[in-house]
Amino acid sequence: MAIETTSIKRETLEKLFSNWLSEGKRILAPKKLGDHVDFALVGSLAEVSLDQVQTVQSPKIAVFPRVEELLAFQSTDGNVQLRERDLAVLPETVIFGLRPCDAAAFASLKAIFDWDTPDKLFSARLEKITVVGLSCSRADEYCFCTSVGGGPGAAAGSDILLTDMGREDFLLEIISEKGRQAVRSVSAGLQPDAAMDKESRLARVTPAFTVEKISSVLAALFDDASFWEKQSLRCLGCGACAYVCPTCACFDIQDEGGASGKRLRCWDSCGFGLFTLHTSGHNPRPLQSQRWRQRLMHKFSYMPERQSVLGCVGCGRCSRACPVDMNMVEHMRAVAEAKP
Amino acid sequence: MEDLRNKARELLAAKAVQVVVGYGRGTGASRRAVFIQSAAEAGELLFDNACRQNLAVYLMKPEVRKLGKMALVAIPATLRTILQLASENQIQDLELLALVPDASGAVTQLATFAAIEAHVVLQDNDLSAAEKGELQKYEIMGMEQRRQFWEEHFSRCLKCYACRAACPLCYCSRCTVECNQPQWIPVPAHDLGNLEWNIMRAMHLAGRCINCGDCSRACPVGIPLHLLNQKLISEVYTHFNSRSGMAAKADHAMSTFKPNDAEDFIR
Amino acid sequence: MSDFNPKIVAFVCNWCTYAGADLTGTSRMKYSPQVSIIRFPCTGRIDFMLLLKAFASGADGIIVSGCHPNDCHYSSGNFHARRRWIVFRSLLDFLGIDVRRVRFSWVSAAEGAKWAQLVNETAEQIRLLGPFKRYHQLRGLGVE
Amino acid sequence: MKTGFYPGCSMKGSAREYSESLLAVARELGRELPEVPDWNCCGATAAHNIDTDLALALPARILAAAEKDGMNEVLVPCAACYSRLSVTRHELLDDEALRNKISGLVEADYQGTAKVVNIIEWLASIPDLEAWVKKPFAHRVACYYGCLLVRPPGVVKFDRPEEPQSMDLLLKKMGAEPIDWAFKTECCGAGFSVSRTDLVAKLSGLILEDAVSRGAEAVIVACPMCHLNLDMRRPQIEKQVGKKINIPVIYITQALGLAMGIPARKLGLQRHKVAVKLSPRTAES
Amino acid sequence: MARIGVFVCHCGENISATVDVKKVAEAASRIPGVAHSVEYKYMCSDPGQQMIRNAIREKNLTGVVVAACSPRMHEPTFRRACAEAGLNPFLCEMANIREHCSWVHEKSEATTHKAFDIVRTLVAKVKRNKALLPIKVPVTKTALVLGGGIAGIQASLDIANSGHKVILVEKEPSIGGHMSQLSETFPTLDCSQCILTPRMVEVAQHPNITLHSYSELESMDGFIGNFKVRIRKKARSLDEKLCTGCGLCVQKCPSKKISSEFDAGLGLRPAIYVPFPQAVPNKPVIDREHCTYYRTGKCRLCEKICPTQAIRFDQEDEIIEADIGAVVVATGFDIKHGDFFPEYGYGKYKDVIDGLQFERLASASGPTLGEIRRPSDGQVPQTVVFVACAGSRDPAKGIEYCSKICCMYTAKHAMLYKHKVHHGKPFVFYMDIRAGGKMYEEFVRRAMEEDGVQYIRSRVSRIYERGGKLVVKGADTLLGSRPLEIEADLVVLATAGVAQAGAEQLAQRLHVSFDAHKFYAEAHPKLRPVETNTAGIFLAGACQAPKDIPESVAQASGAAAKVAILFSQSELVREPLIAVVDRQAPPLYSSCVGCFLCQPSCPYQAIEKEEIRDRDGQLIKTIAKVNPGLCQGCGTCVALCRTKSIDIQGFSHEQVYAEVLALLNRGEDNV
Repeated sequence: MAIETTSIKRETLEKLFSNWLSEGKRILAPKKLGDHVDFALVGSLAEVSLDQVQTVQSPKIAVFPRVEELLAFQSTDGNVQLRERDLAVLPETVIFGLRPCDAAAFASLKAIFDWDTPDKLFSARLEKITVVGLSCSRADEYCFCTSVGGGPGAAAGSDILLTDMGREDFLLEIISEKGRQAVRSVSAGLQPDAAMDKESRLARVTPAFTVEKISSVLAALFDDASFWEKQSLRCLGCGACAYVCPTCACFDIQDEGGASGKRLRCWDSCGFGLFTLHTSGHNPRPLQSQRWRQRLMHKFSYMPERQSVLGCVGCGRCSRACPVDMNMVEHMRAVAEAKP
Repeated sequence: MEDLRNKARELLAAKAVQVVVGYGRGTGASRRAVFIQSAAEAGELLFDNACRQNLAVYLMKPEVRKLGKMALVAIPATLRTILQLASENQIQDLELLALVPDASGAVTQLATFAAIEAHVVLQDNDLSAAEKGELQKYEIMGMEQRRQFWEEHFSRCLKCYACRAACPLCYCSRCTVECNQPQWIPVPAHDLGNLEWNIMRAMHLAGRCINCGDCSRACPVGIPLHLLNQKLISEVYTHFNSRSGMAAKADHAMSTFKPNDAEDFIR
Repeated sequence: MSDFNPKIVAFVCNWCTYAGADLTGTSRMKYSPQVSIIRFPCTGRIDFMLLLKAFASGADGIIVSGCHPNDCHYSSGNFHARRRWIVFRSLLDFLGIDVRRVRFSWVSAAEGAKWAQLVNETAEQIRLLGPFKRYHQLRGLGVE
Repeated sequence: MKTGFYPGCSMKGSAREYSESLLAVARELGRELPEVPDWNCCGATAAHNIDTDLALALPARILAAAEKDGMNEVLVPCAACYSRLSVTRHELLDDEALRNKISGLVEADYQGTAKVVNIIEWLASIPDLEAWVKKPFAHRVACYYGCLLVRPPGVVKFDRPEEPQSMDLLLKKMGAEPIDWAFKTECCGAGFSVSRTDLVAKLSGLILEDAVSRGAEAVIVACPMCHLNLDMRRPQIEKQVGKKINIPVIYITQALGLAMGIPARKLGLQRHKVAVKLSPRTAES
Repeated sequence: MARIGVFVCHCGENISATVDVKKVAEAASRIPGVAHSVEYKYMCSDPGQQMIRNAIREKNLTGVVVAACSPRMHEPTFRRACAEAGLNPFLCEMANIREHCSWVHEKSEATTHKAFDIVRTLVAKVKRNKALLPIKVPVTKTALVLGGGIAGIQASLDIANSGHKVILVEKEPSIGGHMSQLSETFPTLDCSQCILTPRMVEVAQHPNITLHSYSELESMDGFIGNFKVRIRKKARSLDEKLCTGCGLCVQKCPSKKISSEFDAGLGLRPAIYVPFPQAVPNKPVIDREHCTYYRTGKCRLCEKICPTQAIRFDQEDEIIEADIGAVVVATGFDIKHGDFFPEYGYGKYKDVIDGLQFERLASASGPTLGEIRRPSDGQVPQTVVFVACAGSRDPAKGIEYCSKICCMYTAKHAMLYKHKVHHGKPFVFYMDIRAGGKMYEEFVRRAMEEDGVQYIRSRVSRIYERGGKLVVKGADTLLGSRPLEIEADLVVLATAGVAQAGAEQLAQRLHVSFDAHKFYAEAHPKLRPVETNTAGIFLAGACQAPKDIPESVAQASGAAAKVAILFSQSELVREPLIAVVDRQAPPLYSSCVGCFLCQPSCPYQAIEKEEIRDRDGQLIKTIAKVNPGLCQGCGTCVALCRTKSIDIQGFSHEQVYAEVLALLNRGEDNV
């Protein structure tokens, strides 16, 4: 459908919030928690924090939570009964105020979860989210959406995109049918307003590299061990980058409980040595440099190749979260400049 | 700063060391670890108050160790880490140099554990008054308040193990969380798994932690992990009169005992 | 809370407290049946993680008991254990976990009566504190 | 560091010269010795024969007053008072219930912060005492500790109870030559001074005879009671042993005062029954 | 899949009176992995054991849980039964439902429930038990005996006579120890040397004993059955093979005024000397500190007159290495000199002496040829005061323990004095008389009643000289504490028996522990009095605590018997319930990171360093290794290890973890 551009007053947005809540939807939005801002369930627009560059964690928690139950089991006298998740009871969720980069990330996640056999739980969760994006008026030195095909006002991935125009006015772009449904209760309060200059409100994010260049170099760099060693010398091998990443989709499955219990899916990271450790003790990626390479290759080479989608949206969270300041932009530039 | 750069140049040119691990410019105003392998690169070195990472963590990284003999730009915590690692048989004497810049920019080179010990004795190795004050704030809270405080913090833990990776004393090649026969710590980052992981981390650092604070700084979700370590530092000092990282050969608080250790809680 | 039957796990050393509990039996002294014993060679063997496992698995209270100082069959295992418990206790307390749920004691092979008393006192204490729901519930929290 | 001074009754009466010499020495050393405010009797030998609580309450009141006045230690030159105050502090520090009870009796919150020190400890704490010595007290002396200064060891925790050395060391610093003798800590007869003078004469006689037989020229004491028995009871002693004994008995503060060049009159030496006549000797002799 | 057999015992009615055993057995049969579950009246009876054996064979059981009494009671019984049926005995566990359940609870649902909880817990454990084989350690059948006093001599002879080699190391030039210095021994008053010297000669001549006198242990490594020792043989400055012991050098040596150690300072000896005439070996040694040649570079008289040219001035210490299977420590004690009681004047007055000096005065071979003459002027003392407890039993000024031998030797001294000086007046000042021992009390009585020794119950407050007499002051506490003074000619102090000066250093070399007074610590005060906590090292004599001769000899024989037991087989067989360090395939080789924080926690020094090297000998990593010969299986290291790299067989991580979960019904075995 064509994008429908209107404007909305903050007070109408507040009304919309209470309408969503009364319709039984949860609202997940950036919220100030102590000295940082992260996604949390909110009860009103007042609770939402809109002025941060980014949240610590990504909104993937709505569709791919940190720990989720896949099924429950019960063993009685040797007979095992399984109880699958009731997908119908998964809550409808409005993710409000996420940045365009984050909105774009759902496509990457979907590409992986639905790659071969669609992941029923993931799909059901994805089905039940409505993505209300908010354009970026500020960016920081970690942001690089424009280098990976996105932008501070990009609509891809959002059902609705808001742009704060100041003075309690928001530009509201309805991008999908889901988006239209979401604002139907306040459609009377929406005013078509062509005079609003969205571009002027957007942050400037200068492209730092081109994906084409990266993709072409990466494949050839695979065997350049010294390149990767130098690049990753500082990396300590924690999972912070992967866990705050909106597109990282690796998980581990754990059964908990004895005779009765649950099968849980939880996040995992290719940065961990344990990730590829074989039972035999052999590890095909024994070095941190190989694991760092894997991370970049997966996002910028394997995913475009196999799923036709980049594994990176340029949110910069990995760099912000990194305890040793592994700055993704710098590393990508280094790739682009490498002479394999 | 020039002193430090010159020292690095000198050491690298003379092949006294193969790599100088120090601080350089990071994103924005931040500082990050740099690995200077030639005299020409020495200009990248920086030293100021923003240099806070305990670079001793790289002593235990095989890829860095592989580079050869290391000179480590050291802040007070780094020196104590070196001694603690030595006392845990992880590094040998004369295997590294420590370069200690002072406030004026002058650099002291410490080449032996004995020299580091002599330097460390002169540092203030106690918890600072501010740290003690902060600790006390929690100690005087009610038990239930403390529980809520930690439950809220731990509920955010992602189990990304950045705290472990950043800790120079978490060098085990197989961490307890990686043991699955039995599975001591639940893998998922649910509340139980998070609590058990954090208790275990604190216990395994009891009598060993040198209070660099890198765990807290590494935590992407801002859990004040240093409080747990500082609490045990204070307990170990109070009860056993022991401080970690003071000597290259030392009796470890948790693997020794005194016949008259407190036992008022044993009835 | 009258119908609350606490679950209490006792971690004891083989040489003193296990034998002491045997003596309680041979002396036919009665005590609360809510306590069950797990035998270890020495208190020095008892891993603090096991205490956490017990709580996570539904224990409401824990007893840790071994030889009196200087009586350790292995001469110093109990001393090492004592040190560990000093630190562990203060950590638990700092985390807001009620340390009254873990009772440490020295019970010798001759102290059958002390064992019975220890069990009864602990059971009573745990009964007063009620079920350790806060801890037992942790397993489910944080799972979506 | 604030050091208080508890004189007790004898320092104001029979042993005035002890007090005079102490204060003269302190003045010369530049040490202030303020008296414990509103002090009372230590209870002496009488109180603990009558009532154990009273025996503790009297010294506790003194110590509480000293504490309240901000004194970190109390100098108690009289060995008997020293004993009572030390015993009280020892017993009350060990027993919280008792401390509370006695605090209640004396209506003061006694904490036990002020340390009780005797004259030897106080003098020994003065750095470089030798430097103050102008006229070395170059005599052979018998250091007589008496019974209460070093006993009971568990309470006073000071010097060896049977073979003390601390006073000998101080006298050496003053230039004297302490003799090795066997009566350092023997009983002088003490409180029997009045009731059984005959016993005192016998016991003190043994002490003086041994000192004289080993060539001592003076007996050095740190206790008013000892001084009284050895000095004032000299006629009875001489009658008992059947011979004249001329050896003077001098307080340690007097000996120090002389060594520091303080005039004898300021030290109260004229008050002694046995004239203090010491043949001048050079330090070399 | 595990096939566990559960055997629930009624124990007559001991269990079944309060526990519904049928219900327990029935419930146990439903536990996953349980292949067989029955109950029976008496599992420990022959038919009961037969049931188990049959079930193992018929049902192919992989593990057995006997729910009955305490494992401390019948574990060996049932493990043997399992072994007889071909099941590894370590695959059998006992669920204690009697002492820990049926006997301590009333009959109730809860009691039955608890019994089942216990069974389920042990089933969970036994499923994770591993078949274990006893540990075999080779044994070198040579014993090292440290110290050649009576305890060391006795231990050496007993071990040698049981057919094993002994290396006896004595730090002095001669063996004999304190006993050789004694005059006569209580309570029989036989001459000490007369009974000792034949033993000394036997040691010298025994084909199984190698004696290294004037030697000390330099270092020791290894473990039970496999110690490696280095012995420093100090330079005697003569060739022992050439020396015939003629004694010419001793006679001619010009510097003769050296205080004799053997005579406790009461006699003199030359610079080249044999400590005493019956010394073994009877070869002199040059005291380099006092020898004129070593001091001034001139003399060498002994060298000139030696008929066999045996003197070697340039001789150096020699290090002897040996493989040893067991060690008997018999390094003895020392006596404290007068330090505790300055007021007694020991050291100030020549005639205040200690007990050992009196022994020399009373000894026929002593400096006075057995006549009691006081050191100051050689006069025969007319009055002698003996002071018992001169330092012992005095926590305020001396040591708190009782030195044990003083009451008896003081009585002996007083008696010997009286026998030699008939008109003399012996007084004994004592606290209490401790004369427990065969014929001991009678001996003391004899001293009091037949020999007229006057015993005064009094501490001595002071000893001082007056008019050539020693005034001993005290107060007779049996006579209303009346002060008393005795003018004595000689005072003998029974000073405290204390540990040897170098006891601590030797303990560190041997890795044995010691008590607060530096006496060596036995493994168990009651049941393992001759063993130390270090396997293969045994104690004999007064190095453990003050002892008299018969006790020292008895303990020495005890230690020798322990050594003989160890040497009775070529391999030492031990229960395999010990700690082991993880080993795995490359590239990790082991999860151990080699921090060695476990090392100081081991009471047995069983944790060693193991270097893992590649084929070229390059060091890959250094990890911990548990010496199976030393480990006793306490598991302290296991709980300490952060990487869980040490585990203990029989109480493994998996086993105890499963037990906790099963007990709380959270394991996979719940029903």
